[in-house]
Amino acid sequence: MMWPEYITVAALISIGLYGVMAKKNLMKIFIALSLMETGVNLLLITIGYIPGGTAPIENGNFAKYVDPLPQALVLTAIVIGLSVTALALTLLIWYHSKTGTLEYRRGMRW
Amino acid sequence: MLELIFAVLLIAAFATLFIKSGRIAAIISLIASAMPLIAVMDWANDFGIKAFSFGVENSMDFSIAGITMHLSITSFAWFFAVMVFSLLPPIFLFSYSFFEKNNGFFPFMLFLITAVFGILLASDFLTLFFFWELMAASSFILVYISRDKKAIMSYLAFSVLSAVLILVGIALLYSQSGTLIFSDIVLNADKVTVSAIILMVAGFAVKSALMPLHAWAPFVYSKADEPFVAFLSGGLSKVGYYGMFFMLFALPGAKILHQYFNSGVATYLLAVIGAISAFIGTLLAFMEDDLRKLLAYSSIAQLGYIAVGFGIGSSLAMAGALFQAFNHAFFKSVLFLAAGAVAYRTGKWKISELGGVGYKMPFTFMAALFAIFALAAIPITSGFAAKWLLYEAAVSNKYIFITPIMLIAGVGAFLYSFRILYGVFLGENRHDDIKEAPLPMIAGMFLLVLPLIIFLIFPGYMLDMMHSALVDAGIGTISHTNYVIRTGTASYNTLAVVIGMMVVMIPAFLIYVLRKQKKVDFKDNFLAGEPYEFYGYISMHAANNFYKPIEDVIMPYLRKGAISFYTALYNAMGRVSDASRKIYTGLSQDYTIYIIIFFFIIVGWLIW
Amino acid sequence: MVTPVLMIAIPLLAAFLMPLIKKAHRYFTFSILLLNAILSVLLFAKVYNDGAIYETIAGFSPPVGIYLAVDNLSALLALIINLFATINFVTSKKDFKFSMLYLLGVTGATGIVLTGDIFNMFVFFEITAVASYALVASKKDEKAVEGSIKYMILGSVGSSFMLIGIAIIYSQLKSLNLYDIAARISSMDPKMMWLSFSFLLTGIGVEAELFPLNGWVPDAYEGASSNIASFLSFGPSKASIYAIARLLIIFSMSRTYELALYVGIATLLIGEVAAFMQKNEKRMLAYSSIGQMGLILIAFSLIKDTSYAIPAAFFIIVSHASAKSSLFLISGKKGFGGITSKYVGLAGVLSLIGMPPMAGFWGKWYLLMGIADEKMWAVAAVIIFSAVIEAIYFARYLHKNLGEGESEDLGYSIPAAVMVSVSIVMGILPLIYNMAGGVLNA
Amino acid sequence: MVVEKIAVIALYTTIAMFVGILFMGVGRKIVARVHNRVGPPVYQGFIDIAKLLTKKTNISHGWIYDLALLFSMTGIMLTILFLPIGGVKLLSMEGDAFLVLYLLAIPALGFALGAGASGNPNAAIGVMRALVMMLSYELPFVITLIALMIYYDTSSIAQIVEMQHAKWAIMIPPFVLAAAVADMALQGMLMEAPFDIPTAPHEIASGPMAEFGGKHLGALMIYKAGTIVAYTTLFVDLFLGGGVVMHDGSVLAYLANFAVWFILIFLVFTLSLLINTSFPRFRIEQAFKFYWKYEALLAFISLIWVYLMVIS
Repeated sequence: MMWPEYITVAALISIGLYGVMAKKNLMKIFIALSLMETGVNLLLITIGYIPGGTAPIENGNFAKYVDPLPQALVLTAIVIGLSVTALALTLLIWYHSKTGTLEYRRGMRW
Repeated sequence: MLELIFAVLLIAAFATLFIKSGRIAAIISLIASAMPLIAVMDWANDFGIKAFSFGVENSMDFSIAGITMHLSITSFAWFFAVMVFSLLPPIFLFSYSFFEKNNGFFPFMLFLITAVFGILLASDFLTLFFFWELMAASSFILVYISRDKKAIMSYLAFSVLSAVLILVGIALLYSQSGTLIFSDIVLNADKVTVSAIILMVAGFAVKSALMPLHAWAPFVYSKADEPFVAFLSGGLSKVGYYGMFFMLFALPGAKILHQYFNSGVATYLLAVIGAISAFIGTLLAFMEDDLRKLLAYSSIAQLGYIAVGFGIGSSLAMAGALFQAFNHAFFKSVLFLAAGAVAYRTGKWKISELGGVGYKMPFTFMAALFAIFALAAIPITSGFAAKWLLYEAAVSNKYIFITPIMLIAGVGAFLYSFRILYGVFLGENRHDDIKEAPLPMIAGMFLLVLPLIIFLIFPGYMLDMMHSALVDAGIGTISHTNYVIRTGTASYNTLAVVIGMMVVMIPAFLIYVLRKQKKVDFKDNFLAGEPYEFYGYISMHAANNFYKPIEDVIMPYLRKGAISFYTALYNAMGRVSDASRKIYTGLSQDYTIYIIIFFFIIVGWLIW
Repeated sequence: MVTPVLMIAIPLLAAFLMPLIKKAHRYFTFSILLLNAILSVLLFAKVYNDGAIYETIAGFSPPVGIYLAVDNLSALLALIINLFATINFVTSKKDFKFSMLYLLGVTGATGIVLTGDIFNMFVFFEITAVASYALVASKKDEKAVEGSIKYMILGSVGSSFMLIGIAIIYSQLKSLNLYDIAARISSMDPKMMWLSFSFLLTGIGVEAELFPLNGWVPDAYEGASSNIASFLSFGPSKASIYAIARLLIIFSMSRTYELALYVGIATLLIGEVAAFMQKNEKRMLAYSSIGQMGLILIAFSLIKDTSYAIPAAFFIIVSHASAKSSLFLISGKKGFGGITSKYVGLAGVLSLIGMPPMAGFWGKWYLLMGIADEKMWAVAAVIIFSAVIEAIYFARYLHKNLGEGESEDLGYSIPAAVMVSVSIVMGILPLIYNMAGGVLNA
Repeated sequence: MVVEKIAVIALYTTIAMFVGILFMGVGRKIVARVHNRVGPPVYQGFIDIAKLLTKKTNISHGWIYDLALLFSMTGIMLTILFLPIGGVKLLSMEGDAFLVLYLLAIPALGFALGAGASGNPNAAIGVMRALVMMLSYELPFVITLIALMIYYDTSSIAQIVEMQHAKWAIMIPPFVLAAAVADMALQGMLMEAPFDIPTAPHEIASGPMAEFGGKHLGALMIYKAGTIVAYTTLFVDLFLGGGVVMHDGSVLAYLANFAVWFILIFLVFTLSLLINTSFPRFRIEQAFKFYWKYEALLAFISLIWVYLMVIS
């Protein structure tokens, strides 16, 4: 087992979640979300990783492939994360221009 | 033919949806509403009553969404159908003048009729429930037209309550017997079946405005359009009682309850509830100032008697209950229509603001007067025969609690009857400028009075009509001729009463009424000839706070009633709602915490 | 020649072509959506006649290839989503970006329903979610942006959870195909299986508005413009609840069904109770949506045990999609203001509280029959309670909107009427059909 | 047979009316004596009625107003027909106690109509009081009635009378209580003090009768006479065996029964008058409370007592 990787994954996700839960500033929350996504992506890669494996390029050495699918998935996930981050920043700009703050004004609740 | 009737009703309903004029819509509705009545009359041949025949078949199957709906007429449904569908043409006749514009009354009334027709014909639970819900929906829209908040809220809430109670009851029965078709259901006296019966009876009782579940009635009756209320009180409440009758005697739930509890405690409880309904409804009725609310409480009271009959369940009681249902259908419709006619001319509902209408609207007054006599069960009306049967049944079963309460409620009926008579139709003449109601209204009301007169002299006809229903339900009938009803212990001869009355009345009538005399202005009676302006404006109308002395005594005991209970419940629920909404703090941070907590809870729950 | 691929591919392509067709973008989008709706009708007809369709894309065979799986229920859901999307789009008055996002959102929702691959499902989730964030914010006022931000934060957390769940499954089974996973699920390490189920349920549950993952719901619905609130209630939420149903079928264990039942009950109760006193109309409708989602989840949780569960869930979904979407469309101003809105409001409310001739009636009927099959009387009691609560606040809603107020916007109320009539048609079509036959026979 | 029956009925109603009118005079005399006055002669009632009936009325308040008279006369006559008088069953096999209860209510509704049509507020107040009084005294009375019905297992008054041949009801312990309650109810029914609230001459100008004069008032006096006979007979029939002492159906038995009946109703009426003279008037709510609290409680005790006796 690859404890260091999994520990890193857990740490990243925990830090991310902590940020989402505890930070008031929306910018910080989105940074935390990005951290969390990174953690999840790392998890996906770790799953497909075989110690000592090579890149999945056809060269006859089938046994030592790193599983290619997770890497493809991670690529997709990174793209999605990127688009979410971009949208998030747009929204933050809008929010800031409407309210002048990056924290909730607690007008919408209950 | 049966499809044709449904089709005509639905087509008429859709057609009237797009007709602006109330007159044309009324004519269409009148014709359409005659269709089920014709079918019902036609079926009379099946139940031992000679009538004309069109050959309307009495059963039919529809297939819907992979489920078949079975329709067929039974003797007890037929009896209820007679009373419900006879009301409709006169009501539409009345509506011809009542509605200038079609405000949605006609189409939804026709949907309602379709639904009621379906309920009475249903021979499986899906059909019953489908049409029951259709009835609830269309009647809700008719209430919605009234635009009154309390009426809308209470009616929808109680309709849904009744629907879900019935649905859960059906589900319980289905889980026990595995079928929805009435004739295939075999009941056992077990816990599930018993609770199903109780739930369904409660569900049906909502529509019949039985006491703890009546809270919608005063609001709805007092705010919706009068012709609809006439049908709601006259017809729909009977549909609720049809459901109860069906559950208790056709299925037969009463026997199951009896087996399960080893005594008649459950049905006795129903009778007690009915008697309390009658009693408290009466007390509340005569203290009410709004004419329609008064009639609403009076409906609750009068409908309570039917529940007493069902609760007692002997042949006497059932005959009385069905008779009472029939009478109530007609006299209460007349009264609500008369109230509508009065409001149509005067625009007022408060008894303390009305007065002297009867001088200007004598025919309306005549119809209302006869209905009131039937309501108060004066022995010259058919109303008495029904109550007499119920009293006899109660006393012969030695019900020492129910009987006096019922009797005193019967006395109380005189009190609110007088209030209607004096406060609305007689007393100070405040309406010099009004005319008699239009002819269609009067015709509608008199058509509804007609059965009351027929069954006044010949209560035996009524007992003939319900004969096959009672026999089919395994209750048995009572011995009677056309005008004599006999019980084991007493008899009641309507002919003797009527002839005796005529013998006394006619000479007195000749002596006192047929004279040529000067009519006195009623104002001279209490002003002693002084000019009216002499006192400034003093209302000589004593109808305001009429029963004040007794109200002061009774009211403290009635203040904490069902309605205040429901209001308290509503407020408490509101507080719970406000508290529970506090979960949504509006902070995504908190929501994330919820997500984490949820995740750990389900992980914990699943793994350990 | 109807393949489910077209239903995903066409709107996706159209969305990317949108910048090229700036001028006529509304007609273009509408025709694409209409085409999609027609395709979904044909697809449904095909599935109904020939049975489920399984189709692989890009030539790989399962378990590796991308895979579409369409059965009756998913075809129906695709039909509903596309049909309502078409009707709803009529109300759009925004620029081409909006149309593009809208098409993406529809694509995503359709994809979730049709896909047979768990990672594809995730991707479609993200497509529809990102489109929805943007659509919610498209009103551009403070509330819209704030609602969108909350939606986005929770949605991102949810999607991360979902991805973790997928990663765990993949690490164990080396497969992403739903049917493959379902076949081999029992070979998983039970702890890992439960863990992955929890991650997936939490992740999808955020989109499916389950309690307590639904914090964004009231804010997003309140902030969004009427037609977007309407879109949210028939599009992403319905697709997600269907995804949860698939999840339940995959992890076909009695504990998961039990869990779903409890979550469903909690969602139902919280949603209805919270809506009870809510004065803000859109928020009230949002809370009510939460309650309805709970009801659908309860129906789905019975899938394993009773054949009534699928029709119950289907009818509730139809009823809720059509009624709630139309109610959202006519919401947002004082009073109904006109006869069309008034009847839409009435029909919508009657459908939601389950009265015939609406689809909601059949939903309620089948659900209770299913519960009767299972003899779960406590659930029946909860449903009685919530139905009465629902009736009360909807009655208040109806009354509140009776006032004269502004006159109605037919551009909104007519699409709403069309939407709600879907519920009526679903409720009474067989009935009319049979009666017409009966008349002819006589 | 039918002719005979009609003749008997006509005879008995006429006799009942005469008895009633006579009692009115007697009553005034007794009250006067209690007040230590001389009082009018016992035939004063006949004189009054004759005078009133010969008067001519020139004005009318409309036909609804006249209904009051029709109803009150009808109600009271029918009641008498349906009550056994001295064991003679006129029509009482054709109806029962419930019918009698409702027939007794007809006059009240008639008065309601008449008072309403007259438009006189005093009349309306009087009718209100009469109706409230009815509601009040009916509760205890009905409960005692039900006790009797349950005990004798019939609701027919004629049968109740027959079953008292061996033993009058009042000799059975629970019915002593019941009879006491019913007697107080009777006080209300006869509108004697302390329950003369509806007419209350000094307060509301005779209440319902305020606008009546001439022939109408004469007819009302006959009605009043009828009520005295009807209510006292009802009491006698229910508790005192209807005054039946001989059962052999001979002419002598008829006469004897009639005599006993006459004496008994006279005694009951006198008792009521004595109570009348010794008490001031209740207010309406006091009367209501009196009947519904104490009377009803006592009546209910007797009912339960009877019920326990019957079921054991």
